[in-house]
Amino acid sequence: GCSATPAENGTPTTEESNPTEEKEAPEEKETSTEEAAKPSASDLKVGMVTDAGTIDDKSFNQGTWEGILRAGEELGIQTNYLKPAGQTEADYLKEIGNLYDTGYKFIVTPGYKFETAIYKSQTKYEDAKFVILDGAPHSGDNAYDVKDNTVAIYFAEHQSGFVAGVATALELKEGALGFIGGMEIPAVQKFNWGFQQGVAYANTNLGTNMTIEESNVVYQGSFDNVPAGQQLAAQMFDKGVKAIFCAAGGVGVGAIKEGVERNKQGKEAWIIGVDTDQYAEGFYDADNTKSCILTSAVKRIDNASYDMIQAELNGEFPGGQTLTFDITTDGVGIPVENPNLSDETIKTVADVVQQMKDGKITVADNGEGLIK
Amino acid sequence: MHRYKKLIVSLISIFLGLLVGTLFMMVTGHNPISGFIYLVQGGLKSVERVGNTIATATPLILTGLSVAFAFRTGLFNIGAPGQMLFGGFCATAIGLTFPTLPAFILVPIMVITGMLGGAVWGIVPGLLKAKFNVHEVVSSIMMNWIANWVVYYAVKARFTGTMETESKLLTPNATLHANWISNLFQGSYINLGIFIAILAVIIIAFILNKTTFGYQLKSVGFNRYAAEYAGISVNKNIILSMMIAGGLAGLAGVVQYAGNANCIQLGVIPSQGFDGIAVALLGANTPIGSLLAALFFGLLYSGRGFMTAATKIPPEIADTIIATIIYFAATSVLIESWLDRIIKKRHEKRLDVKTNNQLETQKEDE
Amino acid sequence: MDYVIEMLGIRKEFPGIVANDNITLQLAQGEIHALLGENGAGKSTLMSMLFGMYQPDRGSIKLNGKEVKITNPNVATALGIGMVHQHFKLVHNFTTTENIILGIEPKKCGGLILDIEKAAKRVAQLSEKYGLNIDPYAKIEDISVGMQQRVEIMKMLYRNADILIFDEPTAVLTPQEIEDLMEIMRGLIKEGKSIIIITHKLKEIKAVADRCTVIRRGKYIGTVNVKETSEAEMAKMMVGRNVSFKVDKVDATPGETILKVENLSVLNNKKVLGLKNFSVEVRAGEIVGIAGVEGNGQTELVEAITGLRKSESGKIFIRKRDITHLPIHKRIESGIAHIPEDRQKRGLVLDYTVEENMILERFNKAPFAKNGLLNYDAISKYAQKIVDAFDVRAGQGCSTLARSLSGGNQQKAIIGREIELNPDLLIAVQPTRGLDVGSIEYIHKRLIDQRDKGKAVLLVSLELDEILNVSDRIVVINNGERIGTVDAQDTNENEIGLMMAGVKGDVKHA
Amino acid sequence: MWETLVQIFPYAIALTIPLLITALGALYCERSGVVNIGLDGFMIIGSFSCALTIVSVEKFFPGSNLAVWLGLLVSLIVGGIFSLLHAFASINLSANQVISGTAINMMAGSLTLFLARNITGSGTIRVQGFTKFDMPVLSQIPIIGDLFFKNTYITTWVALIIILFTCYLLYKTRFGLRLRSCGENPHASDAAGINVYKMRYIGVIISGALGSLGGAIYLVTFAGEFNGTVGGFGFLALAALIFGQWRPLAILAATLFFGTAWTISNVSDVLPQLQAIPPVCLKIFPYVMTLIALVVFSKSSQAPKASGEPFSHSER
Ligand SMILES: Nc1ncnc2c1ncn2[C@@H]1O[C@H](COP(=O)(O)OP(=O)(O)OP(=O)(O)O)[C@@H](O)[C@H]1O
Ligand SMILES: Nc1ncnc2c1ncn2[C@@H]1O[C@H](COP(=O)(O)OP(=O)(O)OP(=O)(O)O)[C@@H](O)[C@H]1O
Ligand SMILES: [Mg+2]
Ligand SMILES: [Mg+2]
Repeated sequence: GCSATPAENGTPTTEESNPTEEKEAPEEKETSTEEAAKPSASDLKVGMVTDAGTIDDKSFNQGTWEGILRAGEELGIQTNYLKPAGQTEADYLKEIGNLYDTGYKFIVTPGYKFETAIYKSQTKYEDAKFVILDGAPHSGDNAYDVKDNTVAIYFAEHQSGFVAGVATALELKEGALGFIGGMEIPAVQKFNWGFQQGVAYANTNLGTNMTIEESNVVYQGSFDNVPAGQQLAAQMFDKGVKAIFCAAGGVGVGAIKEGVERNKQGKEAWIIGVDTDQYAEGFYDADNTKSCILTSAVKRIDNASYDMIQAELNGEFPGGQTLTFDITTDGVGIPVENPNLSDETIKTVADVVQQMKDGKITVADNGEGLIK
Repeated sequence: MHRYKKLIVSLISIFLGLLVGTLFMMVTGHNPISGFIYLVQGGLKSVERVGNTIATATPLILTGLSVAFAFRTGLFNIGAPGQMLFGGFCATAIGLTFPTLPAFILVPIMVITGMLGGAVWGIVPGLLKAKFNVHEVVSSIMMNWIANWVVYYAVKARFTGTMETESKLLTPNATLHANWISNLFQGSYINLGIFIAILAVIIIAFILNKTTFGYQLKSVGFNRYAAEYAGISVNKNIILSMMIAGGLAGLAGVVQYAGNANCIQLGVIPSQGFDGIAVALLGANTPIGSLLAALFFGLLYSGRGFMTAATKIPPEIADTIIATIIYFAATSVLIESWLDRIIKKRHEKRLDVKTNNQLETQKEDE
Repeated sequence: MDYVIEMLGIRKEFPGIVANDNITLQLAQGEIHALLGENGAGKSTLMSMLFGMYQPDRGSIKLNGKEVKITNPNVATALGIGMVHQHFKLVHNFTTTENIILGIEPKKCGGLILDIEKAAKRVAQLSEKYGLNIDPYAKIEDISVGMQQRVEIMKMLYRNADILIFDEPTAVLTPQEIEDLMEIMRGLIKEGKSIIIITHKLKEIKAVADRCTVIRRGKYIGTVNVKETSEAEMAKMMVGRNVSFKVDKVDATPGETILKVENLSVLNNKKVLGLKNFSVEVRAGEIVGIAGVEGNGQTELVEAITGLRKSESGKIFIRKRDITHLPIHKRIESGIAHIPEDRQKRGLVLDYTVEENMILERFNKAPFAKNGLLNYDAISKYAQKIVDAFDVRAGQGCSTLARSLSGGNQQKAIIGREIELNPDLLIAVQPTRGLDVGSIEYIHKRLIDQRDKGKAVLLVSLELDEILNVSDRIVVINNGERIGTVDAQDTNENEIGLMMAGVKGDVKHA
Repeated sequence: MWETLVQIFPYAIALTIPLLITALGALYCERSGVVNIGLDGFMIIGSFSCALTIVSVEKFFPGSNLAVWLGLLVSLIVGGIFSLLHAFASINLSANQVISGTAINMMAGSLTLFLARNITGSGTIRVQGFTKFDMPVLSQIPIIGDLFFKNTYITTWVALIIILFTCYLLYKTRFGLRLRSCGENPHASDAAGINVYKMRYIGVIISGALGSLGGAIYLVTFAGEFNGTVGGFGFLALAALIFGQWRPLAILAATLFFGTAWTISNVSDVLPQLQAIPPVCLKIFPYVMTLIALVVFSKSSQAPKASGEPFSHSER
């Protein structure tokens, strides 16, 4: 259920605030050797190891996988994924090893949980390429060290949340909003913080009047407790909340379900989706035309994995770098199509996005002065 | 004779389980032969993989031992996951609180606290069973969830590190890692935990077969009324048994979280706890049996990823095989009776001779 | 004469034993036919086949001359055959009516709802007609054993059975209740029914039966007319040799008091007083028998003394030492040994070998244990000694699983173990239940040896003969109360029977 | 607080229903003398078969709930069939019923995922389930209406029918009498010419079917997607059975209690009234209460006497 629009432009910028200043010299050496050993599409085998969730979590893992699949179709490479038994470094290393030993030498791993595993792997399997999303390799001491066969990719979730927040505020003008997060992990938190800043921005600059109560911002504590998601959403709606921003995997599923049911009953209940465009998850009429998903705070994980594979095939694998997919490269934001947003909302949002790209609006990626 | 019979039963169960696995592979259009070949290769192909297989098996040995031990006292310890989690948490907590202590002091303390933590979690169902005759299955299931949330909030409150879903990472001196052994296995993550497991197997086997304590426990397990009649305190033994079972599961937690891993994940109930049931069953509830069964499952678990990578057979096939094996182990009655018939045939003759003699002596009476 | 039932050449095997081997039994219309045999002879098995619970391996069953296949109890019921089982088949928390109609429930509202009322009415009528006085709405767990048996009888009558089978109906009754039962039987005969009664009590056969078929160790011995046959003759047929009914023993020479029970009160499983301030003394060198009908407080008494059950009030002394609140193992150390009522539930760990069972109470004492470790050599030596001394027959000797021992051998093993404890007080509960005469004589001898060694013995048994033959003094218990004490020499069945029924006997020679 | 309760209660009931139906199934099973701790497995099977049915047939019934109803029906049947595994093990082979149940749990979890991946290519199956509605007239009744008749799922009323029917079946019919006798004293039933094996098979099959239905309802009411688990509801149902002392109405009370406790602990984060209580207490509340309940009721346990005991025709 993800309306994948092809990436506008694949090459993202290198973030300035990069913890590791990348070394130019090896960069060249790397790329030159790359040219030499430029793999042809057919013999590149791209493998993925899933994070906690399943491959079809309608969110993080799925996004990554869809990017790889798209690459598989459009660029004609072999793809495969493995689901580790547990979530320990050992489990991850084991599956990475399994991929490597079966010839998958381009390995994509979504989630900061892979940081230490990739740290070990990038030295252990020097002839393999690694892409880690939402994190960067380190040995457990947070001293990041991205080797030349590895790319670390971050997303500016806060910007994504910000845009979604602005859009929501503009569309609903006034009323209460809520946030349901899964576990209190950086990505989820940044969505939350960005969303709040976006709403605040709209209130001060765009004349909306949305409120977010402390008790309506919760981290449920898991990504899989579906009933809890529904019940939390129900409580918020009953307390007069108009729209809930869900960055919570399976918990969000429950919330969306509640949104759908309320709309079927003719009540107003909006959900703001996350990661991918979740519009299709929220259909509540027979012929799938109306959805309770107001919009989604998207982060184009699929583009990330796709672009890296493409780069590899072009011999431009940006090894050793730490990239950030942000608003400037449309790595984050809201979906291109938003049937539930009025045209002027879309117009205003587009304008805000432009200002963000121009650096006129900056969004903080920390929770200072914000709720939770 | 009995041992021997049990062994055959287990082997037949395994065979049937693999058979069912084969069927599923074929039905879903995969080639079972290559499937199994890759499965085994994945577990044993290289020295490193052998090491990983052993490491995977290590916590299973201990949870299996835990379940088996309780079983010998007539208790079904389905609470191993909770005990493992809580024990592992206690050990990790120590490790994170005193990171500066030298390993040779810190690690033993962690091992002991882990064991105690598990024991504490195991005692509760034991007490409820002994004092109120609450079925240990239900109570230990509740204890599993309680453990999950208690650990969740305890870690969040005191031990969160950079990753919000995990505790702080243990420093190397606070883990069972040892370079010499992982180098021995070409960088496998195998660790000293395996020695703890083997030691536990030996000790438990010794307790069960050679000591008066084991005699008591088994008496209670086989026939609590006879035990009571003979002056053996049933309640005391039930509690002790659950405590030890919990302790073993706690050790599993130590080798898992401070050996195979170096931190605790939030909101994850360790699957090794449940697999312990399977291990114990397949191991006929004997320590040695648990050891072997654990190694077998370890092979399946560490091999399946390789299989999936090479053949795209969904990894769930491994769990399906295991579950099927358990079912057949549970219904071993069928296999046993079949074996009995064979054994009987062999004994028939001798029996006949005996009975004839008895009849003669009676005739003389008359 | 014409037979309603003919069982011809019946054979039935069970794993490890031939329970019935070519047995013939012919039941004439309107007669009471006794089936006589020792425990384990195969009586119940034979009747179970007539009632369709087992299928014969060989042989045929004829009803009124034509052959029938009785594949299950329903068929038997349809054929008018009913059976009161040795162990009652009643659901404890159902009412009498529910138990009676189970399997043939009447329905109302087009078969949608049970018609209990209708059934209850019918039960009331029948119980009126045959004088069973059954309360249709009483719960089984609340009524007496005698009443439960009458419910079992009512089951048959309710199903209009004409051929009634009673499997050891008297084992659980007082002599008076037995009298009533026989009255009921005679009444039934008048109503045109025919009866088979299983028993190994010759007196009863003499009292009611017309003819008697004897089987021994699963083999058919013969059928005799009761009038023309003496008890001794029947006994010889049953056992295969002359049996001495009296156990020969010298007079007791009681010494100091070993066991002293003072005003003991104990709750039974229903949490009401099963034993009411009961007192008894057992002195060194005497055997005291506790006579009473099953479920009148014997179990509570024994379990209170051995510590399996806690006592509400009163005191228990062993040699003046108060053991009322000691844990079980302390009591064992203080010199109590106990041959339990249920050998398989309490007496043995069936999954242990014989030798492991032989040290059940002493596993942690030297020489069997040294600082926590078991010493298997010592254990097998000890076990071997017992097995030889008490001639326990087991397949692979001491390393046989207790489970695969025959009932009798299991019992012998237990008795050996307990006597080897060399206790000051030996409590023997139903020591010979389910044993052949040989074993019975042997065990009685052992009890008396124990007495003659100057030890105290407390014998609890439902078999009056056993009580009368073995004990020196007899304490009669009824409904948890001590009715009286009599001297074994100068009393008789009737006196004790009356007392067992609760009639206070004179305590002159106590 | 009151309006919070009014708001929570319908969701508590929604949570209760799958528990209730599953526990009722287990009731039949244990009353017939077979212990069934495979409930969780049966629920998973149900949620899987229901989900699969819905996604494969919903295109034929656009804009109606028929697909969902069909899913429930299928889950009922599949669960019944799957339960034969447990029946065969525990009735014919007199295997250890607890272990057999455990095997069922393990098998259900892995097998359904395996099949889901092979059939749909995905380990999770999202479905459109039922929607809540307000009972036309009844919901207008002052207090009762708010609590019971607002925001109810149709399945709630199905469940109530099932429980009423269960009471009637167990205590008023020939079948009930026979079933209960098999759980109390199978030898008595045997002697009365009742086929104990058959009755126990029926018991287990009903339990499998209802457990499976429970899982399906879990899916179509609040879960919304199959993902290989039912959040341990099967085990809660087992606890509820014991908590409810093997009596239908008591079980209703027990499950309702669990449902409410769970809901409260779920929504505690957004209830200002509960902010004072440390979250961990709220989260473990249902489980601790279960333990306490088990202790309280252990004294007066009404467990069927022969439950868990293999019955063999030949033994006396
Ligand atoms: N179901 C069974 N399985 C195995 N052996 C059995 C079974 N039923 C009876 N037996 C054996 O068959 C023999 C005959 O048993 P049965 O109950 O018929 O004897 P009985 O004459 O009724 O003895 P009692 O007087 O103690 O009732 C005994 O050795 C008994 O152990
Ligand atoms: N559960 C069992 N398992 C194996 N063998 C058994 C079992 N029960 C009985 N047997 C065998 O069947 C034979 C008959 O057993 P049973 O207890 O009926 O003996 P019995 O006829 O009652 O003799 P006794 O008079 O000694 O009790 C025994 O020799 C025993 O070896
Ligand atoms: Mg016998
Ligand atoms: Mg008999």
